Amino acid sequence: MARVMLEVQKITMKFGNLVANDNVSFSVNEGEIVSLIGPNGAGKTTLFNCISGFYKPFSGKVFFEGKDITGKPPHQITMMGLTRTFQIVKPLKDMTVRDNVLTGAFLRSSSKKEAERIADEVLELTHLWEKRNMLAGSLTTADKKRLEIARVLATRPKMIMLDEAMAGLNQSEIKEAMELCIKLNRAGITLLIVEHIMEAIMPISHRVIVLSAGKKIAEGEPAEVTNNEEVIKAYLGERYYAKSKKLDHGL
Amino acid sequence: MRKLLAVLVVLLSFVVMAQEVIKIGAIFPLTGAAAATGVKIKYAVEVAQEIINGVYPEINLSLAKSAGLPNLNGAKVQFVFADHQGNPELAMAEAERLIRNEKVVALIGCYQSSCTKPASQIAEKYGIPFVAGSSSSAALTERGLKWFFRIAPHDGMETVFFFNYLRYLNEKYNANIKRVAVVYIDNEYGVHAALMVKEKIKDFPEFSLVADVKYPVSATNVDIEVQKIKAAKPDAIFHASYIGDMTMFVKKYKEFNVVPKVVLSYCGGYQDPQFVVNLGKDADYFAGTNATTPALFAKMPILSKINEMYKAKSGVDIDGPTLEDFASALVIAEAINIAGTTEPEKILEVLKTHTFEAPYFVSEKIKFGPDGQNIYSASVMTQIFNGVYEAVWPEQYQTHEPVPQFPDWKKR
Amino acid sequence: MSMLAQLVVTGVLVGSVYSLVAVGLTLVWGLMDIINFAHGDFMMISMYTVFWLYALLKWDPLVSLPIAAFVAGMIGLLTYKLVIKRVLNAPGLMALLATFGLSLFIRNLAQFLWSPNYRFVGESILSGKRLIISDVIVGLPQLVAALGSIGMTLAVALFIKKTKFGKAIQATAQSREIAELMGVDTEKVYMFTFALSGICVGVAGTLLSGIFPVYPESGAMYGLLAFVIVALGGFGNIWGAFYAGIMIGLAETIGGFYLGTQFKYAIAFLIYLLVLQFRPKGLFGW
Amino acid sequence: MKKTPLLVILALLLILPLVVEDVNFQHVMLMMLIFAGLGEAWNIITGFAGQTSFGHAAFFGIGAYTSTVLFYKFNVSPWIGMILGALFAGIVAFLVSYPCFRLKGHYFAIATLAVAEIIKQLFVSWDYVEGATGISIPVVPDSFWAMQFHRSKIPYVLIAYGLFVFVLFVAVAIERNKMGYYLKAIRESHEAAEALGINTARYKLLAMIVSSMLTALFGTLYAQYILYIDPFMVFGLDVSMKIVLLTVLGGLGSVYGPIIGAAILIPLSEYTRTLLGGTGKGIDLMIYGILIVIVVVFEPRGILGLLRKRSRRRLNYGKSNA
Repeated sequence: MARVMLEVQKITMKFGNLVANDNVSFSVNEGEIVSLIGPNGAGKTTLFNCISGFYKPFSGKVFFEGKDITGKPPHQITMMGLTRTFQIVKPLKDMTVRDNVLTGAFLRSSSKKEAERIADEVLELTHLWEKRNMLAGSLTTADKKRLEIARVLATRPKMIMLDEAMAGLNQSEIKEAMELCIKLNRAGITLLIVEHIMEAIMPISHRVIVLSAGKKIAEGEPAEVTNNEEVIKAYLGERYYAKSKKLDHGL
Repeated sequence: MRKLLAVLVVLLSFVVMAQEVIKIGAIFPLTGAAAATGVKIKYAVEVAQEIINGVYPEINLSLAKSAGLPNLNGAKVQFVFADHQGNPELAMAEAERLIRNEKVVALIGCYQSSCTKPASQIAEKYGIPFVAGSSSSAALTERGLKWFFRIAPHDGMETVFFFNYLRYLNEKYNANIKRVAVVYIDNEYGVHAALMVKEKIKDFPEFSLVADVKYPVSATNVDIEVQKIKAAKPDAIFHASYIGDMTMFVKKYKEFNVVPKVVLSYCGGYQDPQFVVNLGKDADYFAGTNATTPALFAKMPILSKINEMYKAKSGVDIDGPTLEDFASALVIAEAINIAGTTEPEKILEVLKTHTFEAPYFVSEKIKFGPDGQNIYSASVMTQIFNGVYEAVWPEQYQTHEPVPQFPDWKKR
Repeated sequence: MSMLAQLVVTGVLVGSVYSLVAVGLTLVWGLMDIINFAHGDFMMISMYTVFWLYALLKWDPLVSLPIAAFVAGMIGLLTYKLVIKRVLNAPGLMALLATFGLSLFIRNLAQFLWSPNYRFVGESILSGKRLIISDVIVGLPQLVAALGSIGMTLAVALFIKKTKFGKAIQATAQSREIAELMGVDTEKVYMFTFALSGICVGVAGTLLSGIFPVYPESGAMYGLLAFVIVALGGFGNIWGAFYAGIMIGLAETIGGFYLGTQFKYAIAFLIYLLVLQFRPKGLFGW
Repeated sequence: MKKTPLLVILALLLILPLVVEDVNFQHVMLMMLIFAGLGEAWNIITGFAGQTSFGHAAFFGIGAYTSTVLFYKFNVSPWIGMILGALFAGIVAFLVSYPCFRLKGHYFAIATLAVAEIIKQLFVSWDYVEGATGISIPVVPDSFWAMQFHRSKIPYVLIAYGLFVFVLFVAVAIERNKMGYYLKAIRESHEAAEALGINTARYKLLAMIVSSMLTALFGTLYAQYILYIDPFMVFGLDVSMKIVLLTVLGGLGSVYGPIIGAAILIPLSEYTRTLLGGTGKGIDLMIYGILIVIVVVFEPRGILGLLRKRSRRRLNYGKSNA
């Protein structure tokens, strides 16, 4: 049995009267790729924010490598080795691609030389080396998404949470992104992925967790989950929607 | 041939000497919040320059009768104006620039005492005379500066003058004034005046200070200030305010029906003729020290002539502070003339010892004490009646009897 | 007790004029995220308009009101056309720099044209009149200024909420791109909003001209207070600016009376800091 | 190679006031150095970290008052006063940071303005430091210890130059190292910075403290140079805005920005005033104002943007195509 990396216990999050997460529990083991899926408004991003420290959950607890991280500020959580990307990319626009990654690399080394070494390594790994001197603001959407990943990679995380890292990408870009995920996983990084594009994540995920209306409605291997009746019920319309949306962006 | 050339050279050098221009720096707030006063002063100094450089036989002043300075071969005087915007840094920088680059031989200025302080410090450093006209902070002449002179009575003298006037009203008119309030702007000018009130009132035990109302610079309204004053029920109010705030105060006094017996103003907003223009009959019965008043023009022909020239430029009658800065221009020019040279030490000697003629002041003369303060107070107490600043005290200058009682605002 | 009542009344009257100055500022600030440093100077120009119409033609300020509002509105419009338009997409504080330069220019132009003298509109229908309710004295000029301010704020709020153009303004404030996709001529929206902001402050200037001296620096302190009020109310929130203005007026009078009149603005600034500890995006901001 | 322009500028700033003997020019250079230095200091919190401060006059004033009061009351050398002033400024920055940093964007900017105005009013009303009357610094013969030089402005210029170089050095050191990257990340996106493990609160606080301490240093020099201070001149909004404007004009977030901005704005305001200020019609400020507007309208990225336009284009697109 693999070691538990992340454990989410009974997270509930409310905004006023709106319950975004309702008593959600799950865990992610070391070395796993776990996907978190669900229709729009299911509370995936809110859950991410609760885990990564951007929100303080209303109730419930989050453990990372056995340590309670509930309500800790995001930077401390990142420091411990759990980091995330954002659904709406947040490139450091007025800085170059390399400086973006370098900023992440400084977490593990205050020496600029060493940080630069880490950054360049990551740039190679993520195929951004060629674009290292461009301003992050001038990148394409796909490259911005890749930069999000590159930047957090430079912080030398044990586990990354990807928030819709593939939304808005075309087929070949999605394929590249999938490959990157596998590559990272092989390098020993645990992944928790929020994604709409089932075709992309089903093949690479070890396990899938389904949220609907703030509640966890299913959990299991991809094949299991896709056959789960409740999931199909909650999700079917949404899936087609996702497909059409994907087409739009693909153009 | 050679002789002719020599003569020509001599002649030419005479011409050059005759046309030599003596520059005097004049630093005033020509822009910014105090620009209204600064610009008026500029007109007055320009009038002084015209009088010095031109021939005005009808003005009985030694410098008016000849063109330029007679003892320096008729050299012309030029006042070089600089703007300090009410900022001490600029006053200091401009003083230094005028001395070093414009080669001025003396300085006048700066209206606001906070600007006069650093500017006169520079004059001290370069060993050049500085004659302040209207800056009234007593602190200026307490610094022990060698090169600094001031014409206006300082706020300490004004305060004593105020209390003596109140005493006079009590004795002569049974005014029964006891309760004094001091209302002042929260800057160097106002705070220092208030300090003087608190200090000098000890010598006048029949009066008590019942309110001390300080309001911020650039106030948008003075509602609560007036309510505080009203609550204190003063018989006399001392004001250290500028024209804008002073006008707002009067409007509020009327609105809240504040009826003291006398309101006395330090050299500031009250003296500005705009006070009467803005307030009309509401300005009546306010009083304050003033170096001059149009009511005196009839008695003082020279002043009247100066005012004529000034009014042609500015459109208003000359007021006290402006006349004081006008005097500073004339005094420094006369000192240079008497010294017969622009050598600073010689000018300084004259400033220290000479008694200057000043027929435009009620005191008619100016003489500086060892601290550089003019020992002849140039001020009279004025009070406004029907829009005219009348001289009410001391009695020998009186153009109108004082009225130590505000009529009810409704009965005006 | 009657003193406190008087202070409250005074505070509300003083504050409502602040409100009107701030409402104009918040419109522009909320819509374009632009700090208009020259806002107070627009007000000064409208005060001069009123003054000259009074001095030369003996017009009562209330009669000149539409003209003064129009003049200030036009200045707002021109400011947009000539300056703001070109710095809309410039980084951060560039627009602030431009409006600062403009403010300096307007102030000194006023001095150049009209001298730095302090002027007053001496006589008007309202001047010197007052109401006395038990012990509380209310100056009619202030009362009219306050009522005018409330009326104007109400009109602007209704305009934004009810009219089609107002909705276009709201949409543009949310997102320029989306508004454009929806067919809104955002250029026109910006221009008009700047003009509307000018009109607000023009009305404020008119109402103030009877109680505050007219001189080139007239707008300076009102402009500064308006910044704080707009932020206190929440950027872009009209009613926020209105209530924040009243609040600052009350803080100034009551705080100033009991703690020392020289502190009245310091108290207003302190109120801002305190309130925002609990509502970091202003009273009405989210 | 990148260092060359900076070194040339530094050399020019040093040589010019020494060679040109005109006092007014030296004064302009002195003010330029002071305000360029203030701009550099302000740039750390606003240009790098993106937290707009409209209240830096508070720290400038604290620097000016600390050394002045110590010298005036206790005859303590302004050099010691300068260090203590920086310390006090740092402490005040620490204290006001807590309430201010809870606020974001313009709310923060207005908060800093409010803090500075409150501090100004406290000094105006504080009798121990002479309140509104201000303090005339006692004049003593030329002395390094007393930081007073009456025979020549050169020592003041040299001190200003020294302070400026020091501040520039600090700014460059910050920009080129971890802290600079972290501050810029905070400026670009608070959330992204947090996700990268950056303790945003701590770094903003650190930037604020460093910035305020550096600002205070110039306050002391300014007071010793003018020999008179009052709360309005050192705590005034004018001072804060001057720092903001010249840095923005030059180019926000770059160490060159404040130098360029000060080199344009300070001589422009000084020379328009000396040439036209005597008219009493405000012509100088009209010209000054309209020139600012024109510069902004025609070059909305700041002067530095104009200079960089070409090289930036090469940097961005040229290399990616290669």
